[in-house]
Amino acid sequence: MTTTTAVAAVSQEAPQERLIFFNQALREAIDEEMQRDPAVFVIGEEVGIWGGAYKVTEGLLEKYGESRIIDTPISEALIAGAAVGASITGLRPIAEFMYSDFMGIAMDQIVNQAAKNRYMFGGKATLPIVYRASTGAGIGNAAQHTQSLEAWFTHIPGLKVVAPSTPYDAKGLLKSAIRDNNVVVFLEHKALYASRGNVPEGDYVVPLGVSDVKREGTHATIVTYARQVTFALEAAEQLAQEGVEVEVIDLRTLYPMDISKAVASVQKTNRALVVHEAVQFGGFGGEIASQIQQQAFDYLDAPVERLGALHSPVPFSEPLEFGSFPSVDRIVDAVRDLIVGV
Amino acid sequence: MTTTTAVAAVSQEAPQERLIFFNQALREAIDEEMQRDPAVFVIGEEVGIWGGAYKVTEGLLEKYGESRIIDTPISEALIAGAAVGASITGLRPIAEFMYSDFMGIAMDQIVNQAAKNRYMFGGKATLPIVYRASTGAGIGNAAQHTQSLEAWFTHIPGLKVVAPSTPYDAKGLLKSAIRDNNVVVFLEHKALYASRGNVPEGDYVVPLGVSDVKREGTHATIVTYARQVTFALEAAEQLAQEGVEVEVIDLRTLYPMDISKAVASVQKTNRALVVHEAVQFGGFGGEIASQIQQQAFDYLDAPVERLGALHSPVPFSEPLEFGSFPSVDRIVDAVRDLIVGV
Amino acid sequence: MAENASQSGSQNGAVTLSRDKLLWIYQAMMRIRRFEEAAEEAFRNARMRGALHFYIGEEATATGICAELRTDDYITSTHRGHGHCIAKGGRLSKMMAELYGRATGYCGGKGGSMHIADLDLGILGANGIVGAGIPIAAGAALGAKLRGEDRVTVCFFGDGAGPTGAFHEGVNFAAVQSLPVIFVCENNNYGMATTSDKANAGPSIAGRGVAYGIPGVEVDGNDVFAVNAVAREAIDRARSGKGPTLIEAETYRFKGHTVHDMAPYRAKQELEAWLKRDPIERFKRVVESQNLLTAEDFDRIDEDVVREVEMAIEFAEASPFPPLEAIEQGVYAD
Amino acid sequence: MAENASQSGSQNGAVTLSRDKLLWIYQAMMRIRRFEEAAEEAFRNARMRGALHFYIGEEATATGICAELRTDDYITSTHRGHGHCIAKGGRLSKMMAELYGRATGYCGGKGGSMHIADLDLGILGANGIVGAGIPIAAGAALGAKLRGEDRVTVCFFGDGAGPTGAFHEGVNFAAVQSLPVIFVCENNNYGMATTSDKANAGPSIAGRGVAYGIPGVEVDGNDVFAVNAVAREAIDRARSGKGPTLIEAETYRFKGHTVHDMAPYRAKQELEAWLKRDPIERFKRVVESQNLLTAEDFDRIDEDVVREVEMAIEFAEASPFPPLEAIEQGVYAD
Ligand SMILES: Cc1ncc(C[n+]2csc(CCOP(=O)(O)OP(=O)(O)O)c2C)c(N)n1
Ligand SMILES: Cc1ncc(C[n+]2csc(CCOP(=O)(O)OP(=O)(O)O)c2C)c(N)n1
Ligand SMILES: [Mg+2]
Ligand SMILES: [Mg+2]
Repeated sequence: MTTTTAVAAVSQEAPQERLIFFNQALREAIDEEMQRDPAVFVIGEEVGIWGGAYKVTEGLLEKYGESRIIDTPISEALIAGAAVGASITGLRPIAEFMYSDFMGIAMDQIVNQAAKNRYMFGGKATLPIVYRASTGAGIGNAAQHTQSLEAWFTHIPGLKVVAPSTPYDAKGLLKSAIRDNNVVVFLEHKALYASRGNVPEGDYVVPLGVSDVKREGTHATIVTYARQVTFALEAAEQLAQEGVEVEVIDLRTLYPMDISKAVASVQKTNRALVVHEAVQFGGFGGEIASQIQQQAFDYLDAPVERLGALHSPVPFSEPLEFGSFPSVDRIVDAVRDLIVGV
Repeated sequence: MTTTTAVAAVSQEAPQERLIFFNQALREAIDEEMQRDPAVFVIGEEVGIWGGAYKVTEGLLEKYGESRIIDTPISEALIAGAAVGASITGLRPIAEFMYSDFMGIAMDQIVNQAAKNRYMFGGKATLPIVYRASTGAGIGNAAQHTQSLEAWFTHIPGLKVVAPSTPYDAKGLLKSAIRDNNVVVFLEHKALYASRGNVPEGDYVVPLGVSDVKREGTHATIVTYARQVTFALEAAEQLAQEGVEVEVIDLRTLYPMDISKAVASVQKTNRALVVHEAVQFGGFGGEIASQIQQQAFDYLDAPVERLGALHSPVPFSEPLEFGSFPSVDRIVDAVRDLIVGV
Repeated sequence: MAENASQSGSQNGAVTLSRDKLLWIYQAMMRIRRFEEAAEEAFRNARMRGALHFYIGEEATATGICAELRTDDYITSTHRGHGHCIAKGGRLSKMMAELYGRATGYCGGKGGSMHIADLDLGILGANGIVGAGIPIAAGAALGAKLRGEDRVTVCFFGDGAGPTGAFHEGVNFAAVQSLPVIFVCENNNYGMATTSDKANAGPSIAGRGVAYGIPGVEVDGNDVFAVNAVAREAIDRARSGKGPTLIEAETYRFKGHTVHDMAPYRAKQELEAWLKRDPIERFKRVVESQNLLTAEDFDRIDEDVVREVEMAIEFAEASPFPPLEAIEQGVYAD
Repeated sequence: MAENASQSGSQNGAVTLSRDKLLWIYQAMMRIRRFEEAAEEAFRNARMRGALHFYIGEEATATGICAELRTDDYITSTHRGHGHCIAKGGRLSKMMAELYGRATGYCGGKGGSMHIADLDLGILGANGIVGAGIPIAAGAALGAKLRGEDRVTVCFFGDGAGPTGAFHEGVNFAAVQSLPVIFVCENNNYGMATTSDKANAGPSIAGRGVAYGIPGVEVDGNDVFAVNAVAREAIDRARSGKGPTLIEAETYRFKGHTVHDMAPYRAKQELEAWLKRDPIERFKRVVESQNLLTAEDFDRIDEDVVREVEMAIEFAEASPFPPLEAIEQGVYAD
């Protein structure tokens, strides 16, 4: 598993092994950036004493006080809109939505205000906002707390969209997002919060808009992001035992999207499978697959295949929930089909 | 220009020529369905005396009174949610959003409530709602009144999505939508309201989920919907003068999507261009293109190309606005490139 | 400003409810309590999963209100919805099976605790989105009005929903249209860790009635008689076409926000003070002191309820999970 | 309930504003009027396009308030935003060029009438979404508070925004956090054809202040002195850290909702009655009767304004459209 591009931004010394949780990595990013820049502050529901629904902001209230860790009422449109007003006047809000599902309440502020103000005002306003939200299924939260709605955001000019898969990327990408002078929608898969990975202490960034080869391979390319990266890597591991070597590309940033590594990979493997947890129909995979077939048409030995969730809201019942979105097994099967298929 | 599938549902006699406007056609659909079924009612902002922002409901207040033509305050979440409550208890609301851009305020109610209630409640609830909204650019309304956001809705299981291109289809599809027992998002391009077409008097339906070959051709296939159908047909007319015969497929319904005619067409023409007014990146075109390359892979002589709006909010200034989304000229160029390209 | 109805209950006066209604009230409150205790145990024993929000401690509110509703009246409920559902007549077995994610549950296992609905009983659904039930309730009430029916809709929501845009849009519209809906804010003093006064500006939620030109009534939500009296008036008002009422019932959740929450953010003494106001104990004290129900009545109901809850657990555990084919079923109607 | 401030204006008392401020007020009101008259003419002559919402008739509100603001104070505006922008110091030439969609406009032609902003003047933007400026204003005020600055934010919105969820979420939060923001509802009696009372439940919008625990003040929005007095108090309050005020200014748009609307839904007599309350005429009557400004003062300003507006039109018409390359520029910052 390589993180070549990310390493570029880090010191060249051999990194010390330091395993921390994904949510700790995010907390470090916020903490370090708040220390670095007094304009950075956190606003959201239960980000204070509670420490955020997934404990990302735990302990920050004690450190930074109520003026920089702002608990709001349950008012998602307010959260999004207050970030607009605060950012356009010079601050750098990190606004947390407990669940990305709740962003439905805030879509006007995110899409019609935050994303468009700069442009509508002739390119003069600067809105350095990070909208963080937990996403995804897998812990029995049912249909209103489990969606993967990245496709809503990737479609909106003026937004950047980030979806990390590892604690290392999470910290580095969040720092980039906080320093970015644009509106960044930062999507954190809730099943990843408790995953652990090696994360350097102190400052480093993973640049936005740079995808990452998480595993090299020659027979097929999986293009994916967020939690499905971990599933794809497990699937690749299994397939390797059958002699099938899969290359796994982690997009990391969905907008701006760096499709170059995926295209280069497909030029080598001639086969591509696009995987995401979101519902397949109308999902972001359509953009990825379309770009790959467009840019690597002459190299493809089979159509670009997509694997996403079935066409339903996320069901509560455990077997149904796990049956609804791509699993390691289903990825393995899809790769086998892709290779045999043509 | 054929409307084969639609005709199936109409009487077999030669239709009388009756040219009416697109918004009149919609009004007839609502009027006839309200007469047919007392459970049908209209709710929205300024749907009464004002007659709806684009006069679709003009005259209906006089006919049906305030109990069935309900003017609401400016409360889009309420409009969407009231439709949920009214439909789940047995009524058939037609809820109007003046501009689909405002649906950002109502996304929670549309997506988390309307679309999911039936499923979450175990398939028992029935929510026969039509959410109508004007969409699209072209009349100087600027970035917050001109978006094409169909991609948000096509991605949500539980919703059906319709986007007519002609007055005939508008009336027939809206009647189908009103009679459908599901939540239908019905998107009306505002530049079409004043377009005219032949529309039969009285009852007929155009079924949801059936695409339509709007022009036959042999050299390339354009797959599109809504206003861009008219542009594609103009482009096809121009190209015909160069001897290039383009087949134009109008999807009409985006979910459920009938891709069969597009695939059959590409099997004949070997080249496909997907066109929509929405921003290209992350747009619904990704789904269409992905399905075509998947289902017609062996027939393609060139990658499936997409043409959508540039990556920006819709600008106000006339030349910029018209430069931002696909025009007849740009479609013509894209078809030429597609044919020469490979 | 807001009328204070905490005196209209029983403490200072004789209870005038029928024996049947008293038995019903006690049974409903005990059902809620025991149902949730059993669910908690099942959860702690890893026999179910997901997010559970317990209504324990707040039983008097749903019970006092639903005691005045007809089967064909509607309610909308919340993430903390077990109590509303049970008080409106929900079947414990189907509820428990739903919490277990089984095919026999109210939602065939697809909804879980936060999405229980029983349209035949007028339960239009629990809701995972805070505040979202308010516009829906307005819509249900609008529907009843359009059809000329005299059904009413009761909309339950928490103090945490007070600041939502959905609250304002829903209540304003209901007031403008004079809809037959009763808005019941269960002010249990907390959102998650956020206290109600840090979330809601102004002196009270009931006090907002003035802004909408509708009655706003505060009531002791742990006094089932007080709640019942306030409910009766509001329901009569709605049923007779006089429009909505906004009720604020002050109460307290004895448990944490979810089954995962040990509520470290609140003072032990605060909880203890509220435990002394346990709505079930208070009910018992009143009816016993007025010789309306006896220890035998309580014992019989207690036993019934225990058995019913045991059977619900057995039913749930004996039920199959839904088959994988179910995943894409029930998304669309024909 | 809501304090009524319509008596705190000038009618019954001597105007105490300085001559400079009076000249400024007259000039601002005339600028708004003439700017829009010229824009309407240009529109009717098909020299511009889009949606224009005229502020004519409502000049006293923006003017009376902005007269008390510093350049570094913020305002958020609405679809009917020309008046706010001009009163806060917006340059007519850049505004007009924007209406014409030219490269020299405030937004380089990308925004048009509904999206004019001048961040250097604290104009945080007109807004095409009714109510959306309210959370944004709360955010700007929050920012000022966090930075320890004494800037205030004035949030303009119409009566039509009263029912929006954004209103409630924004005002509630501002009240909870005691933010330095002044909410100014311009109640011109109409949304589009919908009258304010059909949209807003309750006796008044100012009356909602009680619900949020903040002052709610009604004022005659066509009396610039009354507006000014109310504004001064609210701004002082905000600037000194005492939190928000909700002002409701009653006024009337002399024109239709947009340039396309002939307002068939309102009675002729209604318009005529309001025309008699023309804020500019009223201002003139007061200052003339108190010998504060003279006919010469008015004439000089009238001429200046006419010339300024002519120059704005000339500037706009002489300006180029933005190049097509501009379409994808300015979406993202570096
Ligand atoms: C719109 C929305 N925002 C946030 C949440 C997360 N959340 C779930 S319950 C809750 C607190 C709700 O408090 P209250 O309404 O008082 O109900 P209670 O839990 O006290 O019964 C929060 C913040 C949510 N479910 N929906
Ligand atoms: C959220 C939203 N809903 C609907 C509209 C359409 N619309 C534009 S202005 C308007 C009426 C606004 O009335 P008011 O707030 O009183 O402002 P006024 O036009 O009277 O100044 C409406 C309904 C909108 N722009 N935004
Ligand atoms: Mg609560
Ligand atoms: Mg108005």
